[in-house]
Amino acid sequence: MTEQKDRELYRWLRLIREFEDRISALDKQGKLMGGVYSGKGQEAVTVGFCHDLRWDDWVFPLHRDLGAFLVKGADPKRLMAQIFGKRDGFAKGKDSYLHGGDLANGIFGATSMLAATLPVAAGMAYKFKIRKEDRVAIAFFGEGASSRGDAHEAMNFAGVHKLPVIFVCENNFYAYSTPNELQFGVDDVADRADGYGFKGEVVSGNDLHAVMKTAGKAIARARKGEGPTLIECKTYRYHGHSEHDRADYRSEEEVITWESRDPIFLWENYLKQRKYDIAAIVKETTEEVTRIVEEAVAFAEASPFPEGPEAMEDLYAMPIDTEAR
Amino acid sequence: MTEQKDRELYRWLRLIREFEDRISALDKQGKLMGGVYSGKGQEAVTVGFCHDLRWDDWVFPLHRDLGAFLVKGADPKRLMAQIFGKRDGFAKGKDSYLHGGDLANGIFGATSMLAATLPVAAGMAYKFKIRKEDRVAIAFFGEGASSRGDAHEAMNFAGVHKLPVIFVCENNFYAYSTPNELQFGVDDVADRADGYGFKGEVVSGNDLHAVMKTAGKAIARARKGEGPTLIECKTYRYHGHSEHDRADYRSEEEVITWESRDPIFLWENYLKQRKYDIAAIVKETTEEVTRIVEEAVAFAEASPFPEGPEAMEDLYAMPIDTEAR
Amino acid sequence: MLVTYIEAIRQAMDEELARDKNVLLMGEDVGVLGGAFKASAGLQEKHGADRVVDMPISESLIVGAGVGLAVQGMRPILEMQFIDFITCGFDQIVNMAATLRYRHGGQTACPIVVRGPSGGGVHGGLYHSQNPEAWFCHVPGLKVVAPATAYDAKGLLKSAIRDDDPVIYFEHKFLYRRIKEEIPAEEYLVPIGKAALRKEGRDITVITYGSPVHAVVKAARDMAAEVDIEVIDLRTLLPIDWATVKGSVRKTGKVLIVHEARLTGGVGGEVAARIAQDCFEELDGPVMRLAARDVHTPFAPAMEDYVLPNQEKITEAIRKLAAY
Amino acid sequence: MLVTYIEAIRQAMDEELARDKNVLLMGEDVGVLGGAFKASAGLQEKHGADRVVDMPISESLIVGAGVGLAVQGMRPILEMQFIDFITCGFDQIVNMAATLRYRHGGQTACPIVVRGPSGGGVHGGLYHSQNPEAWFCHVPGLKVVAPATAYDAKGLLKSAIRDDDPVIYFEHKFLYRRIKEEIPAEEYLVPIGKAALRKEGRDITVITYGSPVHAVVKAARDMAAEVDIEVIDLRTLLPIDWATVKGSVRKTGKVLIVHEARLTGGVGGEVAARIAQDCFEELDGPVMRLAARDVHTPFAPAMEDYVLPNQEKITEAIRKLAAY
Ligand SMILES: Cc1ncc(C[n+]2csc(CCOP(=O)(O)OP(=O)(O)O)c2C)c(N)n1
Ligand SMILES: Cc1ncc(C[n+]2csc(CCOP(=O)(O)OP(=O)(O)O)c2C)c(N)n1
Ligand SMILES: [Mg+2]
Ligand SMILES: [Mg+2]
Repeated sequence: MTEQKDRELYRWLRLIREFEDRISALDKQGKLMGGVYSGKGQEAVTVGFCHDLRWDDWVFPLHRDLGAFLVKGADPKRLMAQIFGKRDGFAKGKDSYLHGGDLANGIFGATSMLAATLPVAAGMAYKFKIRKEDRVAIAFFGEGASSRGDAHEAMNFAGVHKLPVIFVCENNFYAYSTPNELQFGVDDVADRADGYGFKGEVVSGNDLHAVMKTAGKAIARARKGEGPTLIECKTYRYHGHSEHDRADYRSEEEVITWESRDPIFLWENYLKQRKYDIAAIVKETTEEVTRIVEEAVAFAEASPFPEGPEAMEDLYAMPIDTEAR
Repeated sequence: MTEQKDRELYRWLRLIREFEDRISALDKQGKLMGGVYSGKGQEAVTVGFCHDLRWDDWVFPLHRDLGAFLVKGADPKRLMAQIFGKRDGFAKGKDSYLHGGDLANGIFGATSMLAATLPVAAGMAYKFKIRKEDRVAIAFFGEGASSRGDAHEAMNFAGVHKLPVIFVCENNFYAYSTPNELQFGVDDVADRADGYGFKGEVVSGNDLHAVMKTAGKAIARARKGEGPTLIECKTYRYHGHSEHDRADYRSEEEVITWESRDPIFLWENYLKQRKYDIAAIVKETTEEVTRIVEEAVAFAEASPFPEGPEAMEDLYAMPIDTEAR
Repeated sequence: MLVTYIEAIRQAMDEELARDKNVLLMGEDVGVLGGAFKASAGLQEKHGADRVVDMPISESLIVGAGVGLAVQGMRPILEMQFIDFITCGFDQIVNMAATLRYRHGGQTACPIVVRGPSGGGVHGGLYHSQNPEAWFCHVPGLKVVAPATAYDAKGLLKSAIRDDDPVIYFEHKFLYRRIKEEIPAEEYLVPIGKAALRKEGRDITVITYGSPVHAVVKAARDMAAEVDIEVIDLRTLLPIDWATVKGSVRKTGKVLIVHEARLTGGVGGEVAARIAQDCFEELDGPVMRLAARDVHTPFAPAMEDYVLPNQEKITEAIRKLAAY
Repeated sequence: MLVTYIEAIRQAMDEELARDKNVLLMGEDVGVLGGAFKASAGLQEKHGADRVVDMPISESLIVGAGVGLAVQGMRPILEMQFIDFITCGFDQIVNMAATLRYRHGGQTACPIVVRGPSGGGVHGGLYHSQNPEAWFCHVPGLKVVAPATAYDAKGLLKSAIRDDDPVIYFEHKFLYRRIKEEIPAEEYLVPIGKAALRKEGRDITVITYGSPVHAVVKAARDMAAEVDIEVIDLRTLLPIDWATVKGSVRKTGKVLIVHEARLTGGVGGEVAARIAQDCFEELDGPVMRLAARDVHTPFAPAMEDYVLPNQEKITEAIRKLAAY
């Protein structure tokens, strides 16, 4: 990789981290309503999968995939407005956090129902296939969401038609408080791929190099019509399930162990090994991401909340007035 | 196996076959209403799994598992009345065919929604486990039903708790008209077991010896608390999906090939090899099963249809009259 | 052109598949078999296996995939082999499809149609007789239609396919081959959101939809000497054509609502409530409802008949209201 | 004993788990965490991990497994982490549990309770604000309850657990910690199927349930000088206590129905329709309804407030009806 790309990747990791940290801080200050689900610690997964995508590829992020929004091209300002529930958010305040997608940038807004986006991603990939478009759909989901029927139905269908969809399981070892032992009877969710007729892989989700390598191969296969891949990224969320979860169900030691494998730390280490001017890079990047996030917050705070009657807009594309006739 | 057991098994195969044939004939004569889903050709699966069960084990048959009803102990007379929709059926005419179970004999009545019984079987097995009862639950389903989310959720849960439930997939190569290639991207549904943390096996569903051996091991494992098994029985339904389906979607050659592996034919061959008096066995068995089925039909025909107002019965266990107060 | 109700459905899909390359039909056994009821006979041969797709038994995936296609500008028709199985795709309909546009602040439309055979009277038992339309009428973002005639079956399905919003289309399997009608050879549409006046009358308004429309019209004719009945076939259940409904009620002052779905929580409750509130001054009698009894639809004939509305019960209900 | 609404729920489960070894609690994060809202705090420690079970994220399995347990004589309480996710277990509720006894000709009961946090007013957005009770009120074989007070929350949950039929229990998350009430220290039950008269009155009957009960009672008190309002809290939505409802309507002649769920297709339609039919002669004004607007529950405060009923809208609706 070129130095430019190495630095770009670093910038994305840092921007996401800055964004996540700021959201947590805003939440603590009582400036946000609704749930905040920090993906801090998991940045390498979304950067690794989204960075080399084309604008006309699609991502299907879940509640912890703020990074996918940013890397795939969502305007940080609008994303912040979305999180504030403001009119300039993707949902125009109709829903918050990551429930509003940015369709022009190929970012689909999830419902809350975990894994419900996987059938949608598979359906979209079916269109790519029959229209012979070499585009891919990337569906992110937690290891907890893998238990839902929708995950199965989607992967099964993708296997039948060898669709250009990549299922990215972010295994952060907990679904809210539920540890993997109570979620499934296997070590690796990726083992399931065999039962659908495509490749499953396990990768360290904190190691951006590893993620990018695996992602790159899977994306290339998908574009060539060689079908789906299920990639399980082992990673960790530093925060609780949401900001008000103290996460007593896990040990301090475990958290510390994972912090020692921090994806940004690892990448900085790599940059050092490459003998880049790390001090300069860090300084420059810090300034840049701070500025972007500052601007985003300022924009979001200035953005108006929607007025009451706006609640009735955007429900139907072709409204019918049945009272008037 | 003893001669007695060999003959008993033969008797079950033949009784089911006789039952199936008679139902098809009755349907042709216009004596039945509603759908008839012949399991003719698949008898060895249900006999193999149900024969050695205890009365307090449970089976969860689907639409083609009439054999499971008989072998598990359902009264042939009441089963026939059930199929006629008569008052003496298990559902008292409220539903027909295999939608009414015979709970006293551990036979659960399915809804139409394919695979919906699998979570129920898993839940029941959870009770067996926590109450330390060495009982098993056997859930039958077609390979088509394996695509449903419920199949996944049930197997996943069974894997977490190593439940005494056995998932029996009857892969008869078609789900209505849909061939396996359009149902899933693998050759063997049994491959899925790996992804749930338990054993998956493929067995010839027409070979009663093979089925019994595999079933016996799985049942023993389940009773000992060693967890679930997914067993895929490759088999074939001779008839169409239902009696009015001409099944043009498959070739005559294919049907003939499978008929040449008929489970009853194979078992008779075995009885011959054992040098039993096959002519006498066939004669005796034919007489017996014919008599049983005759009696069942006579009983069912004599059984009254329920009266209209009976429709309102059996809805609530603890009815509340909210008009009266 | 003399066609059955199901042939009208087939034609609608055939014509729309031919007209617009973005239209797809997806469902279990819709391809090679042409559908369990032959609603799509010949369509795969004609339009290709890519566009008339035999799906795995995965109702949730079928609807969800439809949404993914819709976001790409496709217009999938999603068949439930029996409408009863719509419960298996329920979440994708009410939470994914119905909210898609709203939660994206209007960035996208969601042009999907979910259709399949509903209704009883054919000894289908608990899982092949359901009329689950009321659930969907409680979900903003959806449109719900239920044609009673071959003409409407075709025209409404074509409109549904062209509609940019998710439409749940309830066809009634009892009518599939029992009615045959002359329909235009040339193309036509039936607008969503517009009720049909099946018969004019001055004494009583009977509001109905789906299969009972035929029995109600027959009753209206048979009882013409006794009472002058106006018959409204709602056709669209969400949104309901209140202008037509209220206009009629204001004229007659007496209303009976008839549907095959169960009484409690059925669409008739909403219709009755709306009339009772908005036409209170004009009512000359209680708004009456005739619907299935509050129980599952049983298999055995006498019980099924006891539970569902029929010609006799309709006549009786009309007499009761007329006598009020 | 002074308890919050959610503490009342916790106590009900705790007491029933202690009383009957066949009672279980199953749901996501109900064990170690004690539930997303702490409704089951401490219960796993006390009653064991076999009986207070942390389940995988599989709502369909959770309900289906509950049915399997019920057939074995167990009495599982099945928690949906938010009631909105009930759509993912919808088929198992309406087709498996609700028909279990019926399709077995009465051979078995189905003593399950499905419960979870419903309701809006907490900026929960589209998927954490739903009030989906109407869907279930259209399903024979189910019972549906929706307590508004801590007293009822406890007493109804205990009754639901002891009931042999499947009960869908809607708790309102807005009330969880916002209300605190004195409840008896000794054991008590609140019967399913019986409404509560929250205030007697002679001029107008307001029928409501769930969260709006509090605003309605407040309005009734505040407006006492203007109008004498009778307030009925339905508590059980299936079956509805028609005797109490009609008795009140016959007395006052004027009815307003208030619920937080959406208007169209909501429970209020059924209530209004029934009153309009059966109490036609006694009505002195149209049966009015106040409910959420027909749209999803949006996130941003002004929009949410615009959509949901509130104190002001209730007062206004009562004034309008009183003036009629
Ligand atoms: C169908 C459904 N059930 C329950 C929930 C509630 N819920 C939200 S996040 C969550 C845990 C998700 O765990 P996982 O999939 O591992 O993702 P993570 O939060 O760990 O990233 C749960 C149970 C939900 N959103 N959807
Ligand atoms: C959820 C659901 N979807 C669709 C159907 C309609 N249906 C009934 S049987 C059948 C085919 C079943 O195939 P398979 O599971 O392989 O069993 P087989 O009939 O081959 O024994 C279908 C699609 C159904 N019963 N349930
Ligand atoms: Mg997780
Ligand atoms: Mg099959």
